[in-house]
Amino acid sequence: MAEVTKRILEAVGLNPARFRIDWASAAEAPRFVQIVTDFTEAIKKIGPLGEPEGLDKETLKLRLAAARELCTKNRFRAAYGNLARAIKKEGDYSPESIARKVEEKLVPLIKKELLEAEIKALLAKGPVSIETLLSKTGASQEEVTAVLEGLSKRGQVVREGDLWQPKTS
Amino acid sequence: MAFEPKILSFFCHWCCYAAADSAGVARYQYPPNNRVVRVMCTGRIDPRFIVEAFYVGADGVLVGG
Amino acid sequence: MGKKKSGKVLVLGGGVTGVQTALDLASLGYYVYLVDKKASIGGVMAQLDKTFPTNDCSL
Amino acid sequence: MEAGRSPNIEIITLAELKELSGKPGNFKAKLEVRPRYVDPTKCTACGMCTTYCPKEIVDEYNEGLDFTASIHIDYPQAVPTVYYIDEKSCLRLNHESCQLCANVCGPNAIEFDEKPEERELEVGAVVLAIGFGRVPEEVLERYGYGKYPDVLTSLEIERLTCASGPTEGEIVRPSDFAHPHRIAFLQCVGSRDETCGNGYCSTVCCMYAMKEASVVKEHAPEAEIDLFFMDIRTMGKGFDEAFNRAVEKYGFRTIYARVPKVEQVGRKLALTYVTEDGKTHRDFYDMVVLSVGLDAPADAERLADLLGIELNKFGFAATKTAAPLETNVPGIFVAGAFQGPKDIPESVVQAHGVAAECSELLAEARGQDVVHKEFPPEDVELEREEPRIGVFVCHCGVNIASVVDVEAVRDYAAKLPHVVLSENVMYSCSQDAQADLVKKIKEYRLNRIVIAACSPRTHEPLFQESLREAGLNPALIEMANIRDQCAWVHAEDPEAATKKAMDQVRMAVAKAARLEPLELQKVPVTPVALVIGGGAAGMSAALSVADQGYEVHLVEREEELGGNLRRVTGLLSGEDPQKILDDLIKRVQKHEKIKVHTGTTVENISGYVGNFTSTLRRPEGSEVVNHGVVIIATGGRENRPERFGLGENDRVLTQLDLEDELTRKGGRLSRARSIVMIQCVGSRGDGLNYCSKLCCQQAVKNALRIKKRYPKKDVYVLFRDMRTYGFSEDAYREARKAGVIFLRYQAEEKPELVTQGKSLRVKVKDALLGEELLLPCDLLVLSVGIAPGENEELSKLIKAPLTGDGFFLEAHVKLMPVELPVEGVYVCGLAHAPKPLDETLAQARAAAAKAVIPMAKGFVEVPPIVSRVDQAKCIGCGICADLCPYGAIRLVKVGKRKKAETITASCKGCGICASHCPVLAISMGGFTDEAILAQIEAFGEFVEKEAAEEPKEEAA
Repeated sequence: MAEVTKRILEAVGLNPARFRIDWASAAEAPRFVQIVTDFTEAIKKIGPLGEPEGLDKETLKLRLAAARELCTKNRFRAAYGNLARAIKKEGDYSPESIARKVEEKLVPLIKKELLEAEIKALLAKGPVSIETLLSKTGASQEEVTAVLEGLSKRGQVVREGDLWQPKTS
Repeated sequence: MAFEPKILSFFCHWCCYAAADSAGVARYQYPPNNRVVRVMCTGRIDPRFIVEAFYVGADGVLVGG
Repeated sequence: MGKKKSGKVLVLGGGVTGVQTALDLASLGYYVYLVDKKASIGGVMAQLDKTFPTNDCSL
Repeated sequence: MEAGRSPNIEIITLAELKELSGKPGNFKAKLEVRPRYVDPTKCTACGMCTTYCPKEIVDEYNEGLDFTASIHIDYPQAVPTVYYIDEKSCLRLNHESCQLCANVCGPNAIEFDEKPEERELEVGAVVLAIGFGRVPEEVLERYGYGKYPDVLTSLEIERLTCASGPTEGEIVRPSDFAHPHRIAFLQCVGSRDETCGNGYCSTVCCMYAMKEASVVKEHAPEAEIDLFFMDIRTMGKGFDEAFNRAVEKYGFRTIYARVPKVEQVGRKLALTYVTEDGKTHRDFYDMVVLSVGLDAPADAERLADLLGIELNKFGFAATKTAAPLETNVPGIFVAGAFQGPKDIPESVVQAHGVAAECSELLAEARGQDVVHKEFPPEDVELEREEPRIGVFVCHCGVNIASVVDVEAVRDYAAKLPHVVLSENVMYSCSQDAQADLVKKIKEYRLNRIVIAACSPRTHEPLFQESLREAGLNPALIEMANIRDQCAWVHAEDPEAATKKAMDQVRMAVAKAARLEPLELQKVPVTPVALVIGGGAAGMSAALSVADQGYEVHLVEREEELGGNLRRVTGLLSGEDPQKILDDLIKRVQKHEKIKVHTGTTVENISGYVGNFTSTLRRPEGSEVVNHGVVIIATGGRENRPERFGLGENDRVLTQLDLEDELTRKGGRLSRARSIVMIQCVGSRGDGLNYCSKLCCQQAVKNALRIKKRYPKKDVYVLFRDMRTYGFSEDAYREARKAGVIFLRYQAEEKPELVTQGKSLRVKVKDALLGEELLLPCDLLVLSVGIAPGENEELSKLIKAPLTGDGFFLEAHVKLMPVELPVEGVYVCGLAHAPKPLDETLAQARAAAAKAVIPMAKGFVEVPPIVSRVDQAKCIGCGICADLCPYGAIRLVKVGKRKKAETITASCKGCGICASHCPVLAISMGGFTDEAILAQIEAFGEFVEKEAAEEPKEEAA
């Protein structure tokens, strides 16, 4: 869960250190205090949400909205659940192997879905050129093109000249 | 004015939430920036909760098991 | 054959010990008379401000 | 005070036992009940009578520091919450005048004509829990009490530091109401003092003095506090640690000196005392607090005559080490301070233990005389309505209100969506507040409740019961923890704490609006106990459970029963420990309800309270047993640190080794002329962090045994603090009289072993002479303390935490001393903490009482926090079933498709299934996605609010 969440934050463009998971047992009040204090300090150093990451409010909101949607999608959830199941079955909980599996099975999906959602949101505001999409999303030409083609195959967007826009029925 | 981060914490009822209670009982002091959601276990935490927390503006999210 | 035993217990003293005894006995399936000389139960513990080291309220 | 709520506890106040006849199982008790002059069924505790009563009397509840009226109530949360008239002072009762109270009493509850009444009760057993008495004033007068107003007792300080006390928590000198700058605490007032007849140690004063000093310091940070000790006796579990922390945090000065008297010099109090280096000091203080000991209860002698029970020479109930809760009269038991001075956790242990004693005696009559509590049916219609939320913001006295602006939180909550009522409560957990909650629910038709107070971990069940009484489903409550996780931890920043409290309340309200009624699940309990550990603790616990009528599997790792007690050869009381042990073993072995498994280990424990399944492993094979509860009595082990050549030099022994020597004729002991004992070797910060509680008693016991056998031999005991608490102080005194030489050493100047040719010497710095002594030492005996046993594996097996020192952590150090945080698992003996035999035996019974409770009930109620699968949504992928750590989800065929289904009784509510369900088909009781998301959303407003307050951030 932690690994996946961190990768989602990365995909959004946020510093994954904004999310931390730690443990303290019921008997470990001092340790608990340490955890909370350290984490608060760490976030203070990182700074307000989005600011040090260079994300403007609008983009941030847009991408987080996309991430939110991603988290409820069956495709993502099934992949996530299956991964957790596989890890449990193999019994290999080493951080490296979990990270590797997440990288392999989930990250491409996360990236693609997020990009698609963001592009859709951008298009929803009116026709946009590929260049604008590239600069707004920070993704590569290939990635953006792949998403656009996918969307157009499913008949959700159309191209008019240099501009893309959602297909109105 | 110094930046006071807004942190959302998810604490496990049996572990961190209990530790947080004991910290209170012992009168330890810590920064007041976090707000707590109690869950029965960290297993309950769905990535969407974390994303949602950032969506509504959290500067940081702490999960305590 | 002796007489059947009573399922009731008399607890003298309504301080923390008496009260806890009464609660346990009630949970164990007995009826309890909790008797105190004073007008209310609680004993000295009710007079304590806080308990140490946990400083919980004593009631 | 839950006792007021149980239908099976009848509280009879203002009553005295006058006569007892009959035999165990069938006693007849006669009580005399004095009149209260107020009808409890009518009194609403409105307090009008007190306001009008013209007769002022000294308020005894406030230790005479305040006044109250002749008709009054001791404190607002008193149980029963009914006023009463003080017969001695009431004008009407004494002079036939007045009766203002009767005139103003709305419900006409005043009954001047009430007469004393006699009641006859039939009971099967009697428990004497009459507590302790007060040290006579003439003893206190020696310290200027009564003569100098600024000499106070410890109980008076309790009332002064209390926020609802006479000064509302302000520390002032009674003489001039000035704030005291220098305060002295004098220990051992009325304790360890044969001149007043109290030769024993009161056990609790060192710890409570430290508590009071800490509270005083919190109320008056500028105060300088000195504490005068004979010895610092903080031997309870975790006490040393707490004590040292307090000393460090508050900068207290601890002085080893007994202050003989107090004088008034001008406006100051002068203390003249001699420290251990022989120097005389004179210091001036603004206030002196007498740490008054616990005396035998006033009623003890009368009851002893009446019941024929024996008292010890100090007037406490006489008991044996082997049976600490039994008087000499069968069927009459004793618990608490009447059995000997003790603190709250020990009292609670004895309370549990004595309940087990009664339950053993009356096992056949269990359930026969009880009444069952009925709750009104749920108001389903009300529950279905739009949320009508009631918010109750608790002051918790000053615990919350001194930091958090609770009125502001209340007003803030009132404006939140769905909130129809928002109120403050002084103590929301008090009985009257609970009754008020029920009333308010009905009056305002509330169908969701938010309590902003302490932790749901400790208090939610209490509020849930009130909800049930009001006809609401117990799941319809949410607590905002504004005490443990707010007021207490942000005490230095009240503004931020208030903001946090508001946010937590808003989040709680948001969640409350999405709470749904949940059905309470009842799961049957297997009436069998598994006791792990066959030492004194485990065998006693097993016997108690079996005598209470339930089957026991007693598992011992070794081939033989007995544990550590096998190595103990004498007791201070003169009883023979081996006989005690033999009795236990014989009774265990022939008890038809106990199955003994020696040479056996517990390999696996699965399940939950009421339904555990364990694998018992023996070399020749394993056996699976089902049981409802677990008692952990795995003991501890002798700590054997490699100090002073222990293990290499055959003239160096531990106290347990010495116990063995003491049974031999000849040998090392008989040849030795000078025996040196060193206390705290490897303990109290030197290896083990804690005090093992029993070593001082053991050293004194063995020193006495040596002196008895060989009066000519020299015995030295080198100690840091002699912790011969309770009645063992007697033995300490006896040992000194017998010529045993006790020398205190400092933690930073430990004794050393010096070899001179063939002979051994112990080098130690003597405080009085200020120089180093070389003691001849033919035999060196080390008090090594008790290390935890192999608890870690078991702790993982049953998922119960250990303390930092490696012992099992109880659910609550004061009020739940034998329960573990895992339900259905209990602990006793050395597995819990080091302690002497009598305390172990009492605790074993205590664990047995607690363990029998679920079996006696026959079922446990499973909190409805379990998962539920929406089978319409479920796609049967089985991820949840594979991930569940408790095997609590299975796939079943519904029609042609596979669907997931929760096994409610196994579900612990962790929610891993819900968070990994691809189609969001699983919801968790009380923790639904909707509820958590609502909390997060409500958290978001905190962000927005802050942002609005800081336009700068908005711009960024």
